[in-house]
This record gives sequence, C-alpha cells and structure tokens, in this order.
Amino acid sequence: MCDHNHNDPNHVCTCSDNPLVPQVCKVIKITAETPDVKTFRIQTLDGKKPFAPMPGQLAMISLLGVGEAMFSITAQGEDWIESSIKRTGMLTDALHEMTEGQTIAVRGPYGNHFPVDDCKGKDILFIGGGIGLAPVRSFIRYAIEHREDYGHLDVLYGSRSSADLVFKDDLFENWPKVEDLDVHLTIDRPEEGWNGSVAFVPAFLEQKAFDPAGKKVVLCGPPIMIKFCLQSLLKMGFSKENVITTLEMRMKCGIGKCGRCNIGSKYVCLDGPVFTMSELDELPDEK
Amino acid sequence: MSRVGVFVCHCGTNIAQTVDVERVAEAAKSFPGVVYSSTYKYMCSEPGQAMIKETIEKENLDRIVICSCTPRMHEVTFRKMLKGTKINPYQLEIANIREQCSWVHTDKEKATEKAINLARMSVAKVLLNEPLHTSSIPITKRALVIGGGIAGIQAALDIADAGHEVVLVEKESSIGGKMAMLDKTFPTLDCSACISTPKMVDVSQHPNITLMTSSEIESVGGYVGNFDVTIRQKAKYVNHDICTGCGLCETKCPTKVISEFNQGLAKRPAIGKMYAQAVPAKPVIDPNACRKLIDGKCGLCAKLCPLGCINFEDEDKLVTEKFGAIVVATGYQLIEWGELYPEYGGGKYKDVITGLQFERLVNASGPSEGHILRPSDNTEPKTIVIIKCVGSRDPKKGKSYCSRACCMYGAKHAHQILDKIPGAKVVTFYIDVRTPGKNYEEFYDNTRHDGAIYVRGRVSKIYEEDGKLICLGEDSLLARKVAVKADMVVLETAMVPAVGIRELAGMLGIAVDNHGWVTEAHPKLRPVETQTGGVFLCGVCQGPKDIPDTVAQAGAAASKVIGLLNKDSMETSPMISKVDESKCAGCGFCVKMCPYKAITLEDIDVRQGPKTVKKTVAKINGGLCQGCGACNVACRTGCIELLGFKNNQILEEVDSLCL
Amino acid sequence: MLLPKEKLSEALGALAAEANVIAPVKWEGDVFFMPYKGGDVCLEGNGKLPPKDVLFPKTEKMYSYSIAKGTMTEHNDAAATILFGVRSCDAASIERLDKVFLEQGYKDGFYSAKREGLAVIAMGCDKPMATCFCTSMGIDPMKAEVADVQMCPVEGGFTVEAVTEKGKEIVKKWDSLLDKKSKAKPAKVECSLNINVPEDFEKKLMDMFESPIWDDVTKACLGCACCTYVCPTCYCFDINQDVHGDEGTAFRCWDSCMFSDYTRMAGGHNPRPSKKERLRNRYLHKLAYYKDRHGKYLCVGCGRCIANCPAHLDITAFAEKAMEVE
Amino acid sequence: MINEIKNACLKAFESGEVGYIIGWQATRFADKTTPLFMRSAEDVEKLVWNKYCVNSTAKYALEDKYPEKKIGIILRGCDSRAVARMISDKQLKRENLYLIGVVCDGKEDPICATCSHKTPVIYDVLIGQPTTEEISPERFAEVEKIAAMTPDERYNYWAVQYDKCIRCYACRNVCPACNCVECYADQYRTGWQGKAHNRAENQVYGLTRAYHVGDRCIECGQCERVCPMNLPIMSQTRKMLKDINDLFGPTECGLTIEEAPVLGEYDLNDREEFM
Amino acid sequence: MSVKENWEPKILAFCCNWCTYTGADLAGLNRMKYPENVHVIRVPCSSRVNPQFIIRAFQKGCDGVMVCGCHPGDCHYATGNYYTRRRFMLMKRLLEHNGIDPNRFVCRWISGAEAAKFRDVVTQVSNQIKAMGPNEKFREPYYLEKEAE
Repeated sequence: MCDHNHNDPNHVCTCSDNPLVPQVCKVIKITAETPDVKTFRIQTLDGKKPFAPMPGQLAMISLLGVGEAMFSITAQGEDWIESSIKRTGMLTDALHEMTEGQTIAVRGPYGNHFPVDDCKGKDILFIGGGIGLAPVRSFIRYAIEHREDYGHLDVLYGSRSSADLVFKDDLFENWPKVEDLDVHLTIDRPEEGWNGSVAFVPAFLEQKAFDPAGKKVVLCGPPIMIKFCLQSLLKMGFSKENVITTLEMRMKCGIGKCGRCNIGSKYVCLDGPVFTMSELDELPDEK
Repeated sequence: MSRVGVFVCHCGTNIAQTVDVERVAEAAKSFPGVVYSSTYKYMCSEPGQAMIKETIEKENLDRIVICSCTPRMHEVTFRKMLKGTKINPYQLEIANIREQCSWVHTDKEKATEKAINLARMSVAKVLLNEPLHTSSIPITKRALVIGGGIAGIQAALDIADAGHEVVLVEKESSIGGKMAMLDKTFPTLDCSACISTPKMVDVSQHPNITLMTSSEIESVGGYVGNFDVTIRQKAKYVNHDICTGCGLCETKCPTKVISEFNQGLAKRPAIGKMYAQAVPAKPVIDPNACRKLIDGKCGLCAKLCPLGCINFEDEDKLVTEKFGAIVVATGYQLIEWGELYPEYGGGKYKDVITGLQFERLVNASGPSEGHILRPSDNTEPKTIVIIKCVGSRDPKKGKSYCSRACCMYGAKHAHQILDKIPGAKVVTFYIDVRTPGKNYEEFYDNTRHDGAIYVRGRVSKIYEEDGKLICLGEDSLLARKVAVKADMVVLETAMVPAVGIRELAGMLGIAVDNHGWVTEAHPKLRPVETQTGGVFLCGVCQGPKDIPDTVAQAGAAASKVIGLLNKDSMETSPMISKVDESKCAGCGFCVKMCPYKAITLEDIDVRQGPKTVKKTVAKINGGLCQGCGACNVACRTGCIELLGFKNNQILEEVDSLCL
Repeated sequence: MLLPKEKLSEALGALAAEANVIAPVKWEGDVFFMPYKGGDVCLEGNGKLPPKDVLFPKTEKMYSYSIAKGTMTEHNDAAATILFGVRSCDAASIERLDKVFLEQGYKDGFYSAKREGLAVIAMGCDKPMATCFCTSMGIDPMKAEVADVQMCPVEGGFTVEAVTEKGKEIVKKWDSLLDKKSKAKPAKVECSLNINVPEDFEKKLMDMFESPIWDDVTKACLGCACCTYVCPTCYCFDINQDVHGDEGTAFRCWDSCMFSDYTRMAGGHNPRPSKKERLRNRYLHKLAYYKDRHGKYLCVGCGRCIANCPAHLDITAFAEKAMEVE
Repeated sequence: MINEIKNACLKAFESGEVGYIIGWQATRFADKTTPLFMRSAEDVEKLVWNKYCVNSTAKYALEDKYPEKKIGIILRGCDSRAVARMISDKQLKRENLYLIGVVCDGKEDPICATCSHKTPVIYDVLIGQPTTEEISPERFAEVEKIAAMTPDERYNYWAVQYDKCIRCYACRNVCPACNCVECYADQYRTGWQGKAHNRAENQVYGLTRAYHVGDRCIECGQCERVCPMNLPIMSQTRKMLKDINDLFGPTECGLTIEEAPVLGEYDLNDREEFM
Repeated sequence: MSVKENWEPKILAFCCNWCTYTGADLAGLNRMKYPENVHVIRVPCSSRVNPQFIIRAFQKGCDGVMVCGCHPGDCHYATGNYYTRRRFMLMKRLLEHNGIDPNRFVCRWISGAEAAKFRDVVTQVSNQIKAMGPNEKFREPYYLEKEAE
C-alpha cells in the first residue's frame, strides 16, 4: 500500500501499510552536537533500520503524548538512522530532555531526494549554514560512499560560533581524510582559540571564488543566508538549475494529502523538499 | 520528558493511619513524567529534607511533588530547602493529604484513592511549573507623613528617631491639628498643650524631619519604595528664612477676619500665626483677607517689618520628591450641624456652640482666656445643657456611626464647667454613655459625682425665650418630658473625615468607605496598612477614635514604615501576573479590575510590515501586583497570566482528576 | 429500466438490510447525508453538507498508544456502506478526492479502507439550484463520474442503470421492483448560473499571482472556514493528539487553509499572514493548482460555498473578474 | 434614500479626509448583497440600499487599525452599535472613522423583528428621520421558550444544535465583540480548545464564546445570520443579557463609546445568593 | 438511569487560599469528617477561577464542581470576590440554560473560621450528586467510551 519508487535497488521500506501510522522505535544514542542541537540515533524495537532513506529525505518523528514534526535524516547506518534536531519549540524541547533507551515513533521516508544521479561525474560544492548542514550531510555521506561517481568535493560550512559547529568529528577528523575533498569552515564572529576564517558564509563563499564549470551546488541554511549565497553564486557565474536547496514549511501529514505545505501547485513534502533554484523561481513567491 | 520526584510523608501516623502511603508512592510511579517516588516518616524533618536533597542529586530530578500536610504549613520550609539544590524553589507542588484527606476521612481504601488523585493533580501541575525568581525593587529611605495633627506628629517623630528622613506636610500654617485647640484631655485631665507642644517643638528641631506647612499633596506617582510625590507649597507671602517671628506685623494689621482656629469665636488679623504656640512660629498672610492682595491697598505690614520679610508677589511652589513610604494622618473635622439640625436653631443662636467652640472658650489661650462666657453677651452662663450624639448614631439626619470620643469629652466638658463656674448646673442629654477605656468609667462617675445631671433622651427642640435657651427633651428613663432653661448649649457633634480625603485617596490609590473613612487593609490583621503597598494610615482618618488610640496607631504605622525603610531593597513575590504583549489588544478590561492599580496601558512601538506603529498594551508593575489573578479572567485572550497559576497549569490539574 | 417513485423507500430498505445506507434526509430544517432508517428521502438540491463526511470524517481516530508501554494500535474499522442520492457534482468530488488520497505515491490507509467498502448510487439532477454551476465545470448533471449505479429522475420514477460490478449486485437486489420495459430517458438539464471557463484558465490564474484584483476580491472575506467546510472537494486535515495521562490517541480532523495558524511555523513566520493570501490560495487551488497537477478543476460547481458564505462572496464572480484581466 | 447616501459618500470623498467607505453592492443574485469598499466617486455608483443589505459593515475597520486617511462606514442601527462596541473595547479610534448613519428600515433578517435601535447611536452625518425606539417585548422570547423546558430537554435541545456545529468560526469572525488579537481557540499551547470536531468540543466553544461576549453583545444577530448550520447562537448571548437585565438592571450594549461591561464592574449590594 | 452501587462521584472544588482553603484545613485540624469525593484545587483568590474551568471540569469527566471563596467584604485582595459573585451568577444560569442540573455546580462563601460550614456544604453537595448519578452532559467522548467499557 505504500508504493514508493521500488525500482530503486537500495530502497528498503518497512513502514506499515498505512503511511500515517508511525512505527514505535527506540533512541539508542543521543550525541549533543551543540548547546541547542542534538543528534538522535533511531532503531526499531527489533534492532533494524525503520527504512532506508535516500539523501535529503525526511522523517516524521513523534514523541508519544507531545506531538509530531518533520525532520531531515542526516545519516544512516547498517541498522539505524540519525536525525539532528535543534531546540525551537514544544516538541523539540521535550525531545531534548529525552534519555537514551526511551521510545519514539517514526514514519517515513518522505519527500524527493537530492539528485544523486544527475550530479554523477560532476564536482559538488556543499554549502551549509548552522543546522542547515544536517540535510546536506546525508548527501555528503552518500557521495563519500560512492566516491568514484563524483568529482572534486568541497564542503563550505559556517555557524555563529565554533561551539555551534555541528558534526565536529566529521568536519575535523573524517571528511578531511577523504581524498579530493576540501573542508572550508567559518564562524560569524572572532573567537580566541579559533584561527580559521571569520566571516558570514556568503562573504566567505565569495572569498573562495569557486569555478562554476561542471560544478553542482547544494545549499541549505536559514533563508537569509540562502538569499545572499545565491547572489554570490550567480555573481560567480553559477546557473540557477545547478544550485540545489531544501525548503522548510509547516508539515502535518508528510505524504502530500493534508494540503498544508503547498507553494503554488507543488507540495514541499511530496515534490520537495529538494528544489533547484530554477524550479523555485517558477513557484509563486509565498515562502 | 521532565524528571519528577514524588515524596509521600507518613507524618508519623497522621497520614499513614488512614492513607496507605506505600500504595500512593507506588501509584505515583505510573504518572507521566514521574521517575522516582518514595515515602518517609517525617518529610519536613531535618533527615527528611536531607533525603529529598540527596535524591534530587542522585536521580537528577528537575521538579518535585511532596504529598504531606497543608502547603500553608510547609510550603515555605520546602521552598527554602530547594534553595540549596539545583531545582528552582517554585518547581514544587504540595498535595494536601493530611488536613484535607487523612484527617477528614475514615475509609482507608477511599482515602488512599483520593490521595492518589491529589498526587496526580499535583504532578500534572508541577510538570508545567516554570522556574520563578524573586525580583527586588530599590527602596528610597524617606517617608512622607500627610497631616500635622497629633497622629502625623507622633508618626513622624517615631520614624525620624529610627534614623529615616521624614517630610511632614500640613495643610494649615501650623502643625498641631485639633489637639492644639483643646484645653484638657481625658481621662487624666492633663493640659492638651503640655502634651502636644513639646512634640511639636521636637518636630521643628528634629534633624531628620522636614516640615512643610501650608502645603498640600498635588499628585502621587510610582509605587512602594519609589513614590514620586508632588507637593504644592502654597504662597506664605512671608519669607520664613529671615523672619524671627517677632509678631509686630500681626499686631498692626488693620483687617480683622473670623478666626477658624478659634472656631469663629474671635477675630484674627490677615497676617499672623495660627495661634500663639504655632509651630513654625512664623506668620503667614491669608490671601482672602489681606487688603493689599485683594485690592492693592494697605501693605502696612511690609512697611513695618524690620527685616523686610513680606513679599506680596510670592507664588505657590510645586516640589516633587521621592519617598519610600507614605503615612496618611489627615484627621477629621466636625460635621456641619447647622442645616442638619434646624430644630437646634440651625446656628442662629449664638449660645448654641459645638464641642470645639467650648474647648476654645475654656482654653486659657482662647478668646475668653479660659472664662466660660456666653458668646452672645459675654456673661457667665449658670445653666448649661450638653447634648451628645448630635449627627452621630443618627442615620436619617447625620451619620450612622458613633464618634467614640464625644461621651468622654462630653463628661470632661461637664467637669470643666462645674469646676470653673461654682454653682453651675450642667444637664447632659445622652442616648448611651460609652466609656470604653482605662479609667474612663471612673472619670464619668466622678463627673456625675461632681453634680453633672445626665438625662437619657434626645433634645427635640431648642428655642429662645426672654434671653434663655429652652431645651425641650424627654427623660426616657422616667418617661416624662423635660424642659431646661439654659444659658448656653454645647452640642457634641459627630466627627467626619477631613476635607479633600477622597481626592487624596484617589491620588494614593487607596479606598475610602461610603462615609469617607480610609479603608484599612484588614481590621485585625493589618489595621494600619492600606491595600496599596507602601501606604500606611493612622489616627482618625481611619475612623473616629480618641487621642490614646490615635497615638498608639501612629506608633504602629511608624513601625511598619521603619520595617520597610530598614531594607535597602524589597523582594517582590515572583507569583505575579505577566503580560504577553504580542497577544495583548490593549482593551483595558484588566486595568479596572486590579485592586492594587498595578496595571497601566502604555504604547509600545511595534513593526507592522514596513512601518512601526504605536500599539497599546497592558503593563504590570511588579511592585504593586499581589498575585490575586482577577485580571487573568478579565482577559478573554488569556494573555495576562499569574505565574504559578497559569491557565494551562490549572487546566492540566482539572484534566488529571478524572484520568 | 425504471424504479417507480413509490417503490424507492422499499428499494432502500432492501439495501439497508445488508449494509448501512447513507441517504439525503431532512434534519433540523436542512438536507444532510445521514444513515437511512426508513422513511422518505429528500431529493431537492444537493444537501447542506456534501457526502464527503462518509469518506473523510470531520474527526477520525488514527491510532492509540500507551506512552509507558510504547504500544500502538491502529483504528481502521470501515464497514461496507452504500451512498444513495449523490448528485453528479458530489460524485465528481469523490473522484477528485480519490486522486489525492489514493495516488501521488502514497495510499491513505484510512481513506482507502472506506473507499473500497463504498458503493455510490448517483442520482441525476433535474432541478439545479440557483447557485449550481456544475455544467460550467464540465460535469454532466445526469451522468456521474464514479457512480456504481446511475439513476435519473424521470416522469413517475427513476431510470436505473448499473455501471460497475457493485452496481450490478445492487440492481439485482432491486430486480423485483424494476419496470424493465420502460424506455424513459432523462431530459437534458442546464444550470441557470453559467461561467464559460476559457482554455487553460489555470495558467492565466497562476500568472496573476501578483495582480491587484486580489485586494478587492478578498476584501469582504471574513476569514472564516465556512466555504472550506461545506465544500465537497476540500480535503485539508490536521493531525493532533488527544492525551489522557499515559494513554493517547492521534486523530485527524478537518482543517481549513482559511485559518490564521494553518501555515504558521514554529518560529512564528507565516507565509500566508492575512486573509488575502489565504483566499487567493483557496481560489487558485480550486481553479488552478489542482488542474495543473491532476488535469481537472477541483471546483465541481456545487455552489455550496456561494450559498453559505456569510459575506456572500462568489467564486464564479471572482472567475469572471479574473477572466477580464489580461 | 439611496441618493442621499450616495451624496454623503461623494461629499466625504470631496473632503479628502476619507480613504475608503464601506457599503453594500449587488451580486448576481437578486436576494443577496455583498460588502462594497468604495475608494472613489465611480465606485459610489455601485452602492445599493435595499432590504438585502444584511452584512454588517463595521467589523472590517478592525483590519486597518492604522489607516492613513479616515475609514468611512455606512451604518445601520446595529452597525453603529458595533462601532460603539469596538470603540468602547479600545479597538477602534473614533477619530479614524467617518460614520454615515442611515436610519434603517428593517432588513431581510429575523433579528430585525426585535431591533430596538433603527436609528444609529453614533454618526458624523445622519440620513433619514430618527424613529422612536423601544425595546421589543419579543427580545427574550426565544430564551424563555428554552427556559420552559426541563434540564434534560434543554440539554438535548442544545446537544442536537452542537452536533450540527462544524466549527467554521464564522460566528466569531463576524462578531464585533469578538475583537481579540488571537482567539483563545487558536492558542493550542494553552489547551483551552481542542481541535477535534465532536459535540463536547463544540459545546466548549459555544459556551465559552457566549460567556466571552455575553456582557458586551449588541444583539446585531450577525452570528445567527452567518451560521451555515443555523444554530440559535443568539439564545445563548441573550440568555446572558436577560440575566444581566434581571440581576444588574436594564442593559443594552453598544449604545455609547465609553461603556463599561457588566463583568468588569461590581456593586456592593449585588444580589447575594452564594451565602 | 440506574446508579452503579459502588459508584463514587468525582467533585472538583476551587478553594481560595485565604479563606476556604484555611477553613478546610481547620476542618481537618478539628478532625471533622466528610465524604472522600471532593478534591480541592488551591487558587490565590476566587477571582482567579475562570468560569471556563467549570465547563472544562464537566468536559473532562467531573460529576460536580464547587467554587468557594471569602465572604464579600472579607476578600484578602479587597474586591476579588465581588467580581467572582457576578461571574458565577451569570455562568451558573448559563449552565442551567444549557441543561446542567443546578445542583452540580455550587458556589458558596466559606470563611477561614467556618470549618463546620465547609464540612456541611461538602457533605451536602457530595450526597446530592451521589444520588443524581454520573454526569453525562458535556462529557468528552473519551470518558463516555471509558464509561461504556
């Protein structure tokens, strides 16, 4: 009854026949990335992966008795999926007070996913701002796993302060070791003990002056950052259809039924959240 | 989810006898959010509290529920205990399973069931308790006393002696009030001036007291600890800094007007001291009497004054000062009996005088140097009638209440007459004789012993007949009519609040009852405080009383003020209301409902699309709000909420009862 | 074949024996689709509320859970129902809802269970109401899109024509009541209210997103949800929790894009802050977005929003005004 | 009458003080009019004045609290009381409004039968002859009818009504006394009102709204007019008004612009029944 | 409607902290006895009780609700209970207008010293409601279903 695109070989779906009814899972690991961001590693009660999401796909995570909300899946392993959640509202407050071993309910995966196929053979510039790195990281990990399919990788990431950098182990240990992958970090305001760049992401991007030839850009972060980064990218000669981003919208059902997350005739939870900038221009200006 | 600890107290056998505390603790484990629950013999004891504190650390709890006795007993204790832990003292709820459960029920099964319900309700509420912090407001260590009568003087002296600055504001040109007019005071018959003048001199010489006579309160702003009071110092036309009070101007002033101090029995010049022992002993010019000020003629006093203190161009000055506390001691005045009692001559007969007029007659510094003379022909009256309860205890014509002091000063007047006029005949008409104080009854007995005749009944009519005042009355004990041919009649009239008390109460935000007496916070619990924080009261302004009670109240009010001013800052209770300005529509329904006038409507700048606009919202003064919560219900949107009793907390409590 | 008028309640009684029958019945002064318990049905107009409630109830329990035990049970008990007296416009709305709930990559378990158990007996419309304009939206009053049995009012009774297998079984049950010989044909019917919707009207509407007509078209709107809750094709819903201590139930209930907090996000940002954006989104969804996605207008011309709008707004008046804009 | 109103509107526009004027315009249906927002002289042509002008024009001014120019409103008796209501609740400023009062001749609306104020109570210019007003004896007929039932009958009567309610909130959005910035029903975090559509939630909504506006209801009848499911909403608020009448003295709301609602006041010698 | 024999009503009582709650404690101090079905919610003043809480209590399954406060004139916050009086005079009649049995909602003034009055009022209300049986009106479907099991 869930008729996802089953033709994709590594698509595993164990969700029940009714996509609106979640599965009870448990949180097996909670890592505090920053004072207000935590990463939750989730596994079904019988120790399996609830589903195998494609990079950029979302999951509806609900805390029984509190509420339900849509979060991006930032990573997946053999028998778990991970999601990084920032503390912004009632549900996220309750999530941040959880301890390992507590139950949680999950359903998904939802939404389209990053265009892994038509980025094949191209260089990719990943740009993240604050918690925006979470959805991008799913594509970075995918690219690293299929390293041979992709050209040169650049990860450009900035946040308010060094303490606010998420996935520090990836940024400083794992990713620099990957061949032909450069990590560029920046923070908004100077800090002692930080010798890296100090600049807003758009300004930092312009300093780097990437060559647009044969390069795709994956850009996620707060709307204000996306706006200015896009201007810089266009100045550098990137074309809009090569710049990919994810949209944030209020979502309830996650499967394109409840009609809430529409922008024009497109549903962000179904036709998105991943859009190219050119696709976004066709949609009415109602974000 | 948050981590709640539930601690069920045995209270020896008080609770454990009719409530199965173990089962309550067991049931508590199943409530959402509860991660630990246990019982202990005496939760409020030292070891009990230690056990709780230790469990908080061990179990990493962030809120606790204690099922024990009434929160009115140990809420403070447990909050102090929490101060030593990482939990905010206000993330605590107490379920009353003793006074309202174990002590009042017999069936153990049902009592345990109820205890579990009460515990569940407390847990449901504590899950939504937010950490609250007391805020402190600075206190200006200065006090303002309004009214320079004996009440104001005594309060000012006590506060000043405690080392705090006091400003004493008096409407008249001198302090002393009504007591200065009296000759003797009951029951000791010691001379009124001998008690009050030394105190008045102390006031003028006290380093901490600033005296502002001929001044009135213009406006009062701010709140407890931080009042800004604007005082209007009326023009005196005499420069008191230079004037030595020699009195030359007073003797030479050609105009003579009725002297209010002498109750109209004598005249006074346009310039002069209110009375001989006035403090400050310096003259002022009465602008409604002085010919120079009215039509520009005369000005003799200016010419005569050796030091040139007279200045006819003087104007009112407005002074604004900061105060931490305010004492209202505005005293009283006598009722205008003229129109109320036409049957007593309505003021036509010169020899029908009031109690205060009699005091002036019998007073050595009075117009007749103490000789009791008939104002009409200055002859010594032989037969004097005293009528009590004129205007008091008379709801139809005057006031419904008893003015408390007239029985005693009526007896004093009788005593003075018999003392000063040998062979005089005093007939006192009364309804009841009330002598409610130490040695009061004995004083009354002596007066009757001296020969005062007491007739129980009201005088129905007084009329003049060949030089005599015929008082027709009735002796209700002997049930026969009485007619007394009197040379003079003294009416002991009712006390009514001083002029202007309603406007002053409005400025201070305090309440007055329908007669105009200032309403105390609580007759027994807080008799010298008012509903508004930082505003105290003493003396007759609160209700008729005699001098001993007035002085006692003045001391009490002073001690309250000293208690307040001794602290540098005042901790306000954190359980006050808070406004969510984004949802406030500025309708003002809450403003009128606040008994403490703690809510005001103010404009704030709000961005609305491109432009910023002025939006009216409600603002709460933390110092004044006492946390009653009436405003919460006035607000339909629910954007003004009392911290600790927010809408969602009470809703959760209601929901959890029937789970 | 013809079912005589007087045999109608008998026919319905026969069906009511096996499955629960929903039919338009007069209740409290208006016509509503309610469980049929004998008595006569009321076939004037298309009913105050659409039959959408049968497939997409106002409030529907989805699953219950226990927080402590971490258990979860789904509530999806759909009984076989027969929907009688559905006009062509409401039948078309069922087809529109099917596209949303049963396709687009996910099949809604709750809706599909009810939909499979549903048999639709369509009733042709011989007296359209003043506010009806289904013909302008390409709907034939006498031919319903998802009908299992198509009935049309004619002189003295109703023509009966089984369209699907389910329809045949129903008609079989009525075998004894039918007059097989009658060749009566329903007369052609035209709506009094007509708007001629131009070709690819939706493209033009979508380009008019920034046009000034939106200001004065939406000015009189009160921002209530009346039009969305009487509309047969509105399918927006909200998911919420009804928590009682340890147990809780997730339920889905009707929601409306006209409410202020429909798109308000956690941080307070709302892409559609005022009624202008919301009503624009509603009109465009009915006349553009759905067609752009599924090829058919979402508005089936039943006229309920026109009849019930407190401010007497009119989607056809908007459409005509939009057509004048170049 | 229509021409006098049109002239008043034209004069208002000429004065340059008025940004737009709210009135009524015809629709394609003969028996319906819809609110008209006139910005200039030629819009005034579309203005109509007939017995189908049943929409209240007053509450639209609430959406424009900081207008550059004045907002013109054509007021029937009940609309003028609505304006007075919103000014007393400090949601509208009198100086932002230019009020054209029209003495009403009774519209195609059941409430007009018990209307006690055909003449507007507040206006800048008045059109038509003021009529003598008196409170209709039928004012509380509906309430008395319900009061005559037994408690169970009353409950069942209301239970059926609240089974019909579809929670479209039209009654709230049209009511001039419902002028909160954010309605209690939209504040889910506090949890007053659930979102589920069932009888209990509808009853909570119905009663809470009745209590919120009960002591400020101007009896304009718009809530009953707009309710798609024809609930007798006025019987709830009129029950409150009847009680206020009996307990605290004769009350009619929305007659002056400094009106103190009954629940915001107290009186020492109120009736004492809780002793 | 047959009342299950061991059925115990659930009654909610909002008590103002300064008077009625103190009176209730005093009743406890004097070991007065009253039925177990009244559960007290402490509020600073009876003027904090929003009439909407009454509707909420009936919706969430309570069988009776009481609101108790100081006698008018004795209010610790001066004018609190004057407003309470007006609010609940109107809400009581509105509830009765909607079919709630008048005995299910009781509002009484009980001072800090009137322990006996608190016991008597509670006992009387509890017995009345016990005789009336569970309250079906305004009840949320959750409780009606739970009732049905």
